[in-house]
Amino acid sequence: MLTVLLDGLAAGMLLFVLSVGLSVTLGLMNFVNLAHGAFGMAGGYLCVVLLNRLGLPFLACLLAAALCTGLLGLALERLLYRRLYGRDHLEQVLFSIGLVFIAGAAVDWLMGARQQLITLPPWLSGRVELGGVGLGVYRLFLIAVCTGLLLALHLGLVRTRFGSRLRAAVDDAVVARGLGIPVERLFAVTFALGSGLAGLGGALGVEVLGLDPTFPLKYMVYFLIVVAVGGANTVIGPFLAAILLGLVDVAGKYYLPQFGAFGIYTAMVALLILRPQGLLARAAAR
Amino acid sequence: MPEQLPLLGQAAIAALFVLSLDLLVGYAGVLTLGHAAFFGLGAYGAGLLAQQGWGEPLSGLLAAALLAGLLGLLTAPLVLRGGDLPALMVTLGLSLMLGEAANKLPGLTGGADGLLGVEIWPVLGLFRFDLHGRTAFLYALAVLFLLFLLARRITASPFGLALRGIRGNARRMPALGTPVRRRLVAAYALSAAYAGIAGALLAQTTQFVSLDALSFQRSAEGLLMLVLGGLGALYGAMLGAIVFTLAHHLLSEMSPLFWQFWIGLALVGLALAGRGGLLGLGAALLGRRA
Amino acid sequence: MAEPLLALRGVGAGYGEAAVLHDIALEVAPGEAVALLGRNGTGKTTLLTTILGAGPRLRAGTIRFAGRAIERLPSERRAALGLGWVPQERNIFRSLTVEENLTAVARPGPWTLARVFALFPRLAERRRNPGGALSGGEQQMLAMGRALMLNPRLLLLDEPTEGLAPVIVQGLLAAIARMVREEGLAAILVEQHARLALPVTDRVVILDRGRIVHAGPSAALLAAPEVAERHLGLHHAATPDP
Amino acid sequence: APALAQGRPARIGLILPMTGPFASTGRQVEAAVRLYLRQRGESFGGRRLEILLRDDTGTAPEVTRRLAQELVVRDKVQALAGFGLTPLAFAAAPVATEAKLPMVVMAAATSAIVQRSPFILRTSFTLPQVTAPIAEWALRERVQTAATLVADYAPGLDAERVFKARFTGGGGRVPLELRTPLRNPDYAPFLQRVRDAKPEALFIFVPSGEGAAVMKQFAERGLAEAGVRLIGTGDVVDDDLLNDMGRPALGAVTSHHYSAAHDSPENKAYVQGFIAANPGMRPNFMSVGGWDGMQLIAEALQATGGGEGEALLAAMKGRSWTSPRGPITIDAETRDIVQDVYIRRVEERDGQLWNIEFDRLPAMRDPGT
Amino acid sequence: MSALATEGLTRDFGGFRAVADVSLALAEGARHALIGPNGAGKTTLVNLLSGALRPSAGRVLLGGAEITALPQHARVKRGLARTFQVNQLFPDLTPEGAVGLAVLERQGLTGRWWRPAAAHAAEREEARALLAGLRFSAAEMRAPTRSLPYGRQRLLEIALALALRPRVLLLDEPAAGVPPGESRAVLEAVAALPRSVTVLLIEHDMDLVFRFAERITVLAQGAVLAEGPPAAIARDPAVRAVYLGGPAHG
Ligand SMILES: Nc1ncnc2c1ncn2[C@@H]1O[C@H](COP(=O)(O)OP(=O)(O)OP(=O)(O)O)[C@@H](O)[C@H]1O
Ligand SMILES: Nc1ncnc2c1ncn2[C@@H]1O[C@H](COP(=O)(O)OP(=O)(O)OP(=O)(O)O)[C@@H](O)[C@H]1O
Ligand SMILES: [Mg+2]
Ligand SMILES: [Mg+2]
Repeated sequence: MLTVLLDGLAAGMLLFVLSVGLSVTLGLMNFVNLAHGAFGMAGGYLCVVLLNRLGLPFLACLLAAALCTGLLGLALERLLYRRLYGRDHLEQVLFSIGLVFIAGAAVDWLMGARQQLITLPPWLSGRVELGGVGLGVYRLFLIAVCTGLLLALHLGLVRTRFGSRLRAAVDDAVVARGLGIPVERLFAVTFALGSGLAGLGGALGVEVLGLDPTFPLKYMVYFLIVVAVGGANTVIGPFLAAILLGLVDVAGKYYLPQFGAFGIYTAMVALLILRPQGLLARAAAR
Repeated sequence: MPEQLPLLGQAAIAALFVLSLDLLVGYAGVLTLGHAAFFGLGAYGAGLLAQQGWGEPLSGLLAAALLAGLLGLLTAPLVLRGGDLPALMVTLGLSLMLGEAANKLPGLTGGADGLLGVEIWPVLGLFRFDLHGRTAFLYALAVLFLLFLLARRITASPFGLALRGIRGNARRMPALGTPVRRRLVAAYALSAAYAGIAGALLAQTTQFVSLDALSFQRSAEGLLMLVLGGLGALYGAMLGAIVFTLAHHLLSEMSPLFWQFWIGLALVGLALAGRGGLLGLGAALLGRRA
Repeated sequence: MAEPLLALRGVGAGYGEAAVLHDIALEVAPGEAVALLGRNGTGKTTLLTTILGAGPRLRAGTIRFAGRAIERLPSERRAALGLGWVPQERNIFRSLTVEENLTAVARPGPWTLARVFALFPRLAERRRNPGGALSGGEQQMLAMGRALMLNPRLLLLDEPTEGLAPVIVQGLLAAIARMVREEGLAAILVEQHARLALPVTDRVVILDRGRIVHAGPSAALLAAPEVAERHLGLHHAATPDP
Repeated sequence: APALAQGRPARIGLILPMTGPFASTGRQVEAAVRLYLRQRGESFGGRRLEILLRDDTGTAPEVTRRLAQELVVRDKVQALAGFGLTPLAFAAAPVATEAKLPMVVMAAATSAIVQRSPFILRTSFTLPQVTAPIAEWALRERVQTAATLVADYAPGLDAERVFKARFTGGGGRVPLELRTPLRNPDYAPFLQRVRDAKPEALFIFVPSGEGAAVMKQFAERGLAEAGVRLIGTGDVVDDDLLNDMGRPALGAVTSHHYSAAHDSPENKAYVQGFIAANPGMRPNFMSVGGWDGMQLIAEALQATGGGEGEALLAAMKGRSWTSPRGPITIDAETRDIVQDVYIRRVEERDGQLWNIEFDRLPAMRDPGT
Repeated sequence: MSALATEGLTRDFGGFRAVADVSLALAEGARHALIGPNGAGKTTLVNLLSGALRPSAGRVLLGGAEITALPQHARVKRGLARTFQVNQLFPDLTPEGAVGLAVLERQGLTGRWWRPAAAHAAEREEARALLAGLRFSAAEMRAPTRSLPYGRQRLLEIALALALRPRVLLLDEPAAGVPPGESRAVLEAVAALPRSVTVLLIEHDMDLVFRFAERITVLAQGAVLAEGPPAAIARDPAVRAVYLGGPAHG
């Protein structure tokens, strides 16, 4: 019972780490960046190469993955993304799906279509017994990283003047600029942050999810679920959503394995029907 | 060209599917990522009918349309509750659930193996489905053409105008006396029925149905083709479907491993270049020349 | 004479292919308030957004502000130089609370949150309300307060009294007059009601179909209602209330 | 009209998943096909073999069917080959029947495929064929309870059914049967169930590529310490990925028809050639399906002097040869493959992980359903 | 019998009471004005009357029949129309198209699938005539709404409501953003509607209010502060203090 709970928690945390970058770009910047997974994939492959080929320590690989994808995001934002701000959401979909295709093919060409696997350092592998409940060390590590990220983002991004300036820029870019908010710089920094987080999530996810060129498409649905259920303009919402979905998924698989993936889908649909604007949104005025 | 008939037949089916999406997304302004649910339901409906011994194609289409339209009616209230993102995700969730259900009912659907033993009778009792895909192509084309005419008629009607109004400003419409929800439900069911027919066409022309008919990829690809072609003009939908299908085919034949790269490049380029997809781009080019 | 705070020369602007403004020349000195009047659709809003660089395309002419040519600067840089803007449609940031709307754009200077709340007590009462859920008049107050939080040297006010209760209008206009007189703030005030705008401004400019058709002291126009009538149309007399 | 056909190239339409989730299957098969032509020459029975490669993306049956139609109608191929997944093979079967062309299934492994058309032959394997031996091995090892964990799609269900039938038929008990969704596979909760049920062994079938995730969770959950032995079909310990799985894979016992470590001169040459031509890849069980498929086509062409259609098909039936995997036969009756199946254990040799074969069940047929 | 009446109408937003126990009655054919400080709850009240919001408590009666539970569109069908304080227009439609849509809707035709909208010539003609009456030029009628100046858009807002030929018309600050000359003309047109039409006007321009209204209700902090004929309201010290300020109007 407790194990299922902890496993669900860890699954949720992983889901959160993978999706939090998207809740920055989609939830805060209102850009439907379906290429989120492509940045995650970039982070994952970077981590694999640095770890397996160059033998860098795992933590350094994580950091490098986050930094490099952040820079990659910045470059792409300056070159391409910024031309699509304020456009129709569907055009953003067209654009970012195009990027996913390009990224998938490019990675395939560079690294091949096979699964990439990593071997964790000894201090992160194996399991510990906590009061009779066994839990993988890596899962505990995920829980820790995730909690840290959540606090940092909530206090450093959403609840600050940076956050309100960003939301102002998203609400009405023209007026925000007219009132002296440097919208372009704000967006560039935020986008880089979102991509960096994606990269970090991708790198952290390799161990559990594996990695191949279909990664961005394979998990796209999950990223979207978390952000949609969590709601915009917050990271706490997506966090709760991720945890909730993780718990439902794990418990469903444990107790009702014959129902397969129904659990998580049903949970998503039910939550969205009850709270279309996200978990934390006040009930819409009616 | 006759060697390309199977491809063209599938392009016509894709065009019909995207047309159905255009009715919903382009005219009514309801976003969906789960339209494959209706496509797949239509496909399984027509497939099962044939498998159970009734292989008459036209009645199969009708049955598929009714089935899918009914599902549309039933699920519309769930989809129309929130904004864009919830609609996207609820439709997605519902279609995934349907896909999972089909997977879990191998007795009925054949599960992951697909539905076998679909035998379709000749169209109008005259034209057998042949290896060259001629009948399949002409049949799909004729259905597409008729349904296109119907869609054009509907979108030009007061109902179509009301949909444009809802898309333009959904808050104003009730203040004009429009039962917004009822109109949207009707549009949703109509679009669902169209998608069901497209699915049935696929089942009948390939004489096989698999879980892929219900897949997220199909929904997403349909949406992609729609945006590629241009929303809200019906022509754009068909153009997008045909261009995408052909480009996909040509590229993947030339480069079976890396065709996605080129498709991706084209999508990115198009998104950067133009507003309104191929149709908008074409209009802009023509306008500049004129 | 010292250089004016704002100087437009030969400015033409429009949207896409369409030209809206033609050959505008306009100067505003520090501490001067200018009323900008004109019929619907003559380009008042376009003139303000052209100065700010927020929307229309500049087709000709130069704009100098605070001693710099600004026509090539992005609008956030122009704002940073000391332009404060109340957009005609208010454009409150919907997902920000009242207080966040104010602090998000704040720059250091005499105008602080406390002072804005003192000017508009209603805003203080609703400070945690989301901007999108305010009444029309409250949004107007917030737009005004937001512009003041930039601590600008020149205020661009696009119909700032629209939708405000009469007491508030009186208070606001008095406050604008006070700021201009006592704090050396300059302002361009777009108004539908000449009788409201003229008493609190030094000079008046009337636009018609994108051109300046009248410019002069406000007091003079106030005294010559027939001139206003000619440019602004019937029933638009600048006569004060009975 | 063999006389007419003489001299014209013999075209083979090779339909494989080259992109998408099953791309690695396609890559392995294609690599083996190309290797075959490089090592054995390109002309057989007086005709040059030409490969027309098509990508079916691994998911869309109608695409597969259309590609097959086009290859037949437009490109006038002499045989269809490839086919990574069962539903895709099903969708193409009627095309082969109608066109009267041999269809060589090189990868898909559901039993029923060969029954879908009298023109289908298989050079890969069937899941029941490789599943039955591990069930029997487990019984011989005196394992009394075994849980099953299979991916929830046709091959997985095949594996589950056969394992259970054999294992319980031999006196074993299957206290827990788990099916994991094909998408979204987080194996932790399933393995936790297994741990709580404490069987003596866990039988696993998941698509190749997923194996690593299972292995890792198996180790992390401490199932081995809890006394659960990992057994399964060879898909779980795909040779191509085995090295990267690392220590968790050590000791896993599986049954399969091919191991890259198979000890024979044919296989040595094959593995060497394969690795040389495809750096970073190791040939796996999918690849031999491609290799032997080419062998089948080439030999039949040779035997018929460049024949076509039903003649070619007739020459394919009943053919036997020594493959890198060992001796194999294409049964004349069922057109399915008859081959030796090996029991192997993951061991470390020269710093690399291999599936070392230690037991053999000769000439296994598909045990059927 | 009142054309439109409320009983104890109340609406809360979270802990905030925007409309508090308002009972109001508009006589048939009334020219009634609703004034009050910003945030007094006037727009909220209109939202409650028109059905855009549900009340927390209280009832709404139209021509004596209770409509509290009716959805917005059904109230329109019973003859209750409104305009919006913040424009709610169709940016991509032309004024002609938008007003035409309203006319079609009034006649209950927007459920029809078959006959093209363009073939409904009478409706189109009616739309043109209505716009021409509001001094729209032919070119303005055919330009996309988004490209019109704000003042014109305000007029279109009213045109959409007039096209519904309502029995009760709720106008939420129709003159805001329209120059005095034109707004006066518009309100004269509204005042000249047949006496079978009841009008409730919300406006901050006291010139217009005192020219138009025969009766005025003052709302403050969600509750009715005063009600009476214009002259009485203009003299009411409480109203002067919270709302009118300055010298007396009227
Ligand atoms: N975004 C736009 N695109 C195209 N044309 C526009 C746009 N905005 C305004 N215009 C046109 O520019 C002209 C001037 O409009 P502007 O809004 O500046 O007038 P205004 O004097 O502020 O009018 P009002 O008193 O109604 O606010 C009008 O003819 C209008 O149609
Ligand atoms: N959805 C909402 N959530 C929270 N508060 C709201 C909401 N809608 C309105 N309010 C509050 O209710 C009060 C009344 O608003 P309302 O729009 O009715 O005022 P009003 O009388 O029309 O004012 P104005 O003259 O400024 O238009 C305001 O203080 C506003 O902030
Ligand atoms: Mg204006
Ligand atoms: Mg109001």
